[in-house]
Amino acid sequence: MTVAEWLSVGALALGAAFFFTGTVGLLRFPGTFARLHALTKADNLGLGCVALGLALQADSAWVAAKLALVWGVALVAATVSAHLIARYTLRERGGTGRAPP
Amino acid sequence: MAAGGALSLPLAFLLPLLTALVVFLLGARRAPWLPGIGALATVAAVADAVRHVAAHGPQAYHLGGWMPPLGVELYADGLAALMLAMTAAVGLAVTAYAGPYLHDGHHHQEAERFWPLWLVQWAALNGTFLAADLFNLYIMLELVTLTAVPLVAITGDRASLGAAMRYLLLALLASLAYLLGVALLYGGTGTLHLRQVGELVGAGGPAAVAAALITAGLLLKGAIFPLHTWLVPAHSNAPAPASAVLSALVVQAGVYLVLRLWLWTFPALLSPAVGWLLGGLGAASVLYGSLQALRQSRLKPVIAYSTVAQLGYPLLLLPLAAVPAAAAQAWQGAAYYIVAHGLAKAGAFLAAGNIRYSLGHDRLAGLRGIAPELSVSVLALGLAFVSLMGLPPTAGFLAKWQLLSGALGGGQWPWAAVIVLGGLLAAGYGLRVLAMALAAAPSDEPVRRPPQRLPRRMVAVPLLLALAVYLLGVSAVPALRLLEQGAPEALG
Amino acid sequence: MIDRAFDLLLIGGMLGLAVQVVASRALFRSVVLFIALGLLMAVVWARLAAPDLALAEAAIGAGLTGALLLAAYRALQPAGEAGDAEPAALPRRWALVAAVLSGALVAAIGWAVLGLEPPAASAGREALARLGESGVKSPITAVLLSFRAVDTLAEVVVLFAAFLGARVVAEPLGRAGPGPRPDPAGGEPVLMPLLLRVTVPMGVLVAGYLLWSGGHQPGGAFQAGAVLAALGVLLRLTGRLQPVAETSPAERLALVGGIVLFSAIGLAGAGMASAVLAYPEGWAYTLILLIETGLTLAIALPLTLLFSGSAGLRWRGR
Amino acid sequence: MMAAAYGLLPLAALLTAVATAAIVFALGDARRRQRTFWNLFGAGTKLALVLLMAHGVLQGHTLEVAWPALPGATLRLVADPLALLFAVLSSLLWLITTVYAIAYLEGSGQRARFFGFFSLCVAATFGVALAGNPFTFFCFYELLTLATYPLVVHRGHSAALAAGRTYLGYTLGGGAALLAGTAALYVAVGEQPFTPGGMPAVAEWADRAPVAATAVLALLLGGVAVKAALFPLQGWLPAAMVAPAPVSALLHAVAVVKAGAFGVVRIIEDTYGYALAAELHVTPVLSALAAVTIVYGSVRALAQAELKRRLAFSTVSQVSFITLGVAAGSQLALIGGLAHLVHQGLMKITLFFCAGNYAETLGEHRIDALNGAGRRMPVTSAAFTVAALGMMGAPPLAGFISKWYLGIGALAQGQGWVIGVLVASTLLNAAYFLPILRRLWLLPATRDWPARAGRAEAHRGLLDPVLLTATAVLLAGLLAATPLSPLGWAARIVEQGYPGL
Amino acid sequence: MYAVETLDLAIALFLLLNLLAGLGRVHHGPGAADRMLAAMLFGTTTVAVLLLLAEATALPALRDVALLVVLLAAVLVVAFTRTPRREEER
Amino acid sequence: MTQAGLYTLAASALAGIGVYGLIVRRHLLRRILALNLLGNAVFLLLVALARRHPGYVDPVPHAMVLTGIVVAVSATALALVLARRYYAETGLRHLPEDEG
Repeated sequence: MTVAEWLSVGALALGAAFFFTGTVGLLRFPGTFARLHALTKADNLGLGCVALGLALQADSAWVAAKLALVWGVALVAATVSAHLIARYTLRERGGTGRAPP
Repeated sequence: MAAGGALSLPLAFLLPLLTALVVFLLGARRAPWLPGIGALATVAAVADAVRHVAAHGPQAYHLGGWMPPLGVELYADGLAALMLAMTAAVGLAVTAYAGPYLHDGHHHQEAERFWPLWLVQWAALNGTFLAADLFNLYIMLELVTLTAVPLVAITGDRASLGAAMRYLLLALLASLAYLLGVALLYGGTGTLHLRQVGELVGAGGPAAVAAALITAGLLLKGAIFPLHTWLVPAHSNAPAPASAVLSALVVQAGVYLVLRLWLWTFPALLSPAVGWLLGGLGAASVLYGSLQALRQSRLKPVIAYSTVAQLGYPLLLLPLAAVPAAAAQAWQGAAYYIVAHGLAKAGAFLAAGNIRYSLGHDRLAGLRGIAPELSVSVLALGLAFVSLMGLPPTAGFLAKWQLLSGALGGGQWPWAAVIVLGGLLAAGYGLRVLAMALAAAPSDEPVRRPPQRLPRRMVAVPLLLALAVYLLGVSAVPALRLLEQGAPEALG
Repeated sequence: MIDRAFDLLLIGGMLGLAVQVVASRALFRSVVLFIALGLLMAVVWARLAAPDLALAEAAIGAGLTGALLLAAYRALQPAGEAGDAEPAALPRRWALVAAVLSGALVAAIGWAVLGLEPPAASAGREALARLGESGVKSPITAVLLSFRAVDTLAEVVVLFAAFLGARVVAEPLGRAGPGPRPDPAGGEPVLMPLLLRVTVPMGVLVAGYLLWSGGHQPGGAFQAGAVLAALGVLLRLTGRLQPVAETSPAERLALVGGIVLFSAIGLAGAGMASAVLAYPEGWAYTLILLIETGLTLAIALPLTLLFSGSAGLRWRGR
Repeated sequence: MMAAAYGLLPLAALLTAVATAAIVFALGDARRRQRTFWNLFGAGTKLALVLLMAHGVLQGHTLEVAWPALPGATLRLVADPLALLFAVLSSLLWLITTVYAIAYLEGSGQRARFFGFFSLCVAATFGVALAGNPFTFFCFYELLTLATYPLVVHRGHSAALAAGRTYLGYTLGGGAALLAGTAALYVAVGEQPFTPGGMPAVAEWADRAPVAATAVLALLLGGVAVKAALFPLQGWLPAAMVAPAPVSALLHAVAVVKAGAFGVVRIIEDTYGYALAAELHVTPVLSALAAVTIVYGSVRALAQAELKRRLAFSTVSQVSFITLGVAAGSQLALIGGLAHLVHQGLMKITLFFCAGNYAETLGEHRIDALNGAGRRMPVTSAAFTVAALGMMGAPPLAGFISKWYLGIGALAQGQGWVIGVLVASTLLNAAYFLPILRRLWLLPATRDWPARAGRAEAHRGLLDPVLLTATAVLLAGLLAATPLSPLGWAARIVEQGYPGL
Repeated sequence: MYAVETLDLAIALFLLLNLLAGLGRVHHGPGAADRMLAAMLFGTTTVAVLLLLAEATALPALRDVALLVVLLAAVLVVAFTRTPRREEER
Repeated sequence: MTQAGLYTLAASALAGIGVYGLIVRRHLLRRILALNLLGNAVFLLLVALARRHPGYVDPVPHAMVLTGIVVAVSATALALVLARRYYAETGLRHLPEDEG
């Protein structure tokens, strides 16, 4: 196996580990905000690693670019989603309705 | 790559569809004449298709020039041509009737909504009768359902919304059951073409499961006992033109497909036991529907239950089709039944619509001493009911005669008994209505609400429909000769 | 080995989710689980070598249906209503009957599919063999827009009919659709514009890409239309698009223009080519692309309007 | 050319009545004069056409129209002498009844509906008469049921509706039996025209399957027996008395019961043939039923206090003479039965018109209120007397002629008991008619009838029809020996058609 | 390359397991937000699975699917948070 | 068992779950969900059957399912709109005959 392939395997394994962490966090952490934290960060890192690993296997730059794009969009989506859910939860608990700082 | 067949076949689907689209584009208020033009064009296309079938035998049109199994075939044999023609007659009538009904100042919004829905439905019905492709039929059926449900709910009152909801859920279930069966058939034969599937499918277990699923779905759409529960609230709460198309066309399309599929696609599975089962359901529909119709206190539910009853008759063909001495006549009777019922039922619902429109209610007890202004509508109602009773000189009678002769000829007297009994029960509920209309007003009645004036066209249309039933009652020979085109050999 | 394990896990997850959707006591849980099931179905399609379906499922199953279900759930679960107001479940013995019935259905279908021999010839095989005659390179696009074009035409009409039907039964404008925005005083979340700035142009690009790629690889009008519709939903939810009671002429044109175009080209086939819905020699690819463009709008707009619960939408930027 | 024109006559006559109905419906209630014109014009034209047909038949033309309704089932109208006997009767009495009804219903509501269905009813009767095969017969037979229903419930009150329900219950039930029988017959032997002496194919079939053939015959007879009011299916007839007098006249004399009796003739003589029916042991049952009905009807009539109800039970009794004549199985009896078809019609219509006149002019429905009415309404009462005596069988009136033929015909067959029935019937007839005559002429008036509009008698429109029919009763008896009298025509039918009896 | 593809699939399998485990949160809640959160996990993980499958089964179009899922995942969250809130969503 | 066989069985099980849900559950939204489950089962069956052929994947069922998905979302959307209106007019979340 080539170096790239080794790197790819490593990245994928790391990604899987991140995902695992995120899931454990989601299941074990107390409180919505804690779970939110754990999940969004870990999962998106995981996705990033997986994308990186796959990009290393890719035959063309086009595929790699697409993987990068997927990750990029995922980051934006996750950021906004986490934000929205946090706001929602705050308000649900009788907060001010304002976004957390 | 040749289309073969008459161009009027695809036109019968495309013309009403295009009309619907253009009506929507322009708005019904801006082009009130457009639905009429579209209806006439559709009728012309159907007439041409019928002419082709009568003159040159069954017509197969290969859309896109692709032969089955690759492409979708439109196929018009005598049966399909008959259905198209009946639909055209009812369609034209409903289009003519709905104009004044909807554009009288009360129903502006309904008019905007009714026209595209109804014209799309017409296209879908024509598509249902023409499609020789199991999956295309699925889409056509869905199209019929999704246009029929809003027509039920168009008045927006509680009863009609509930009826529409129930109808939609059951119709979707029915479609999925049908599609499940189609999936199995395609998995076993690699084709979706009706007759090709019939040649390849055999009588094995998978075919039986597929046939059962498909039939269950279609019986639900065709409101056959005990899957009829949705029909009466849906059909009796819809506005008159909608009730007419729902009862005369939409449910009949389900029954038509039951016959079409069992005779063309699953003949190998049509064992006596299966025939008896399906015929038994038909018979149960006839008896149950009629008995329920006898118990209603409002006019529209009477007519709706009569639909349940009338839909049962064509199914009696299935046990008779396997009896050589009975098959040919029963086949003619069953097909003619659908035509006769379609025209008579549309006439009855439109006439009932006039009564309701004018009096503001349709309680049977309130029909006593009905105003002379309504006498033509009452006459039309009466004439239509005579056909539903199967009495001469109507198309309903000729259909009944053929079906009865078939049953007797095959020595199948239980079915004959059902036919005779069903006729008597129909006479019972029909005359219950007519007696009310002939009765004098009770003397202690307070001053009656003056009936709302009926537009002339609304008076004429139901009468014309009813008279058409009598025209077809004088001779069924042309229609039955058309029916011979492409009839299954066993029934020829 | 891993393949098998993956499939079994996927199937197990899918069925488990489905059971939960039915069995879950809280309706909201059912809805969320159903949305999750949609995502899982996308993976199922991927496993079954059906990327076209995975695309459609991702766009429609996960995106649109989810949004529709959530909005409907909220509308049927009014504020301030305590507890779960669902009607009581069926008595136990009826549930048992239902279970027996469903079990019988499962057994019947299972028995039927196991007895089903793959046919020697099939429409699909012929479609693949004659792909060259269709004018496009993607077999599914060839089936959808050439071999069985009438299905596609009818199906877009189904969508149009659903829109017409929704117009008949929809609630009045103020109450239909996803409802008023929650809390005007709180303003919009600060990150929302960012989301829109990324998602909307990206979505349009992706839709265009899917539309274009339909000719030779998975993608096409459905998927493109569904993506646009999802964007429409997003814009409607964030107030960029406001519901209105009238369908504008432009909207009318978008709703039916694609169908009219499709029908017209189809009819022209009777004169210019061999049959209705046939394309003239050499024009197939161009015409298919043209039709698909029209259909993309004819799919996107009614879906958005169905979600919005309104007859039309107006742009009201920010 | 001429022959072709003759061929279209049956259709033309049928359409005349249908067109009259359509025009009357279309005119609506308000246009009285136009309606009267069209009514009379239609009835007159139809009578003229029917007489022309009779002329054509005498000339030896074949008058036949046929068009296929279904493969294997033809709508066929044939003017044979038997058909014309009934057709002439119905057309003539239609004209007269129309005149009477116009006067009778003066001022009442829903007249367009009444006269429309009235015309339709006659069209159906005409179709029953000219039906050339069982299918056609059935079609018009059912049409008759439908067309008469609105007439029965014409008054629209709840008693009328109840009577209408009874009427339909019986007749549609009978129709169902007839339908089943006719369809079974077609299935067994295919389509056969009515053939004097019986259809050969039916004979062959009965050889092969006697049980089935008997069952079908029973169904067919059961179907027509309802309208013929044969015991025990007579219940509807007295109930239908709630209808206006012209309708009663129509039901009893012209259309409904006659269609039933005529059906018995067609089925026994022209479908199975007497010989076969006898072989299947059906005719004895039929004669027994007819005899029972004759006696039963008369006995019940005795007990009725209301004039129209008494007449109704009298009809039950009298119509069965036709059935008896058919079932007896001799030429003479058949001649008597067929002649009675006409004679009973003339007599009974006269009686009902008279009853209508009493009701209309004096307001009396009960027999015991008619004391002295003869002096007050001499013309009506004279007509009533003639018809009543005819019913009893007093020579030389019409009733005597038919009963005479029946009696000697039965004797010729060795069925002496028929004489007993005839005698019993005559005695009973006398017992329920003579008291009426006594009240009319001999007893002093017990009531003080106010003179309406200064008139003592019923007015012209009600009186002329009565005079006409009463005269016809007289003439039918006096001129019985001439070839064109009802008896002469019946004899011609039997001699030409049933030489084998 | 066989080995790499198998590895991709193995990782996809592992992620699938993760994903199904996360469903526990949908089940337990307790809040509506927690349920949505779990659904989000579902989304991200599905994307990763799809990307892996694209490589493992040589179906490049699955990457487009993944792109669609990430693009539209936000729509659901917005649909969830931007419609009127109800009291009871357990 | 082949992969396709596995998925066809899964499809039948899914269909059973859908039908069970449709019968047992009465809330309109749940019924609509159940119908969608049933729809997914049918689609899955079609696609799994398309995969049985040696050497090729049948594109026709794929096209059918693609069409079916659009039809299903149309029907679902209409059903949801109708259910909302029905609820708004009657206050019921189930059909009247399912009461008690």
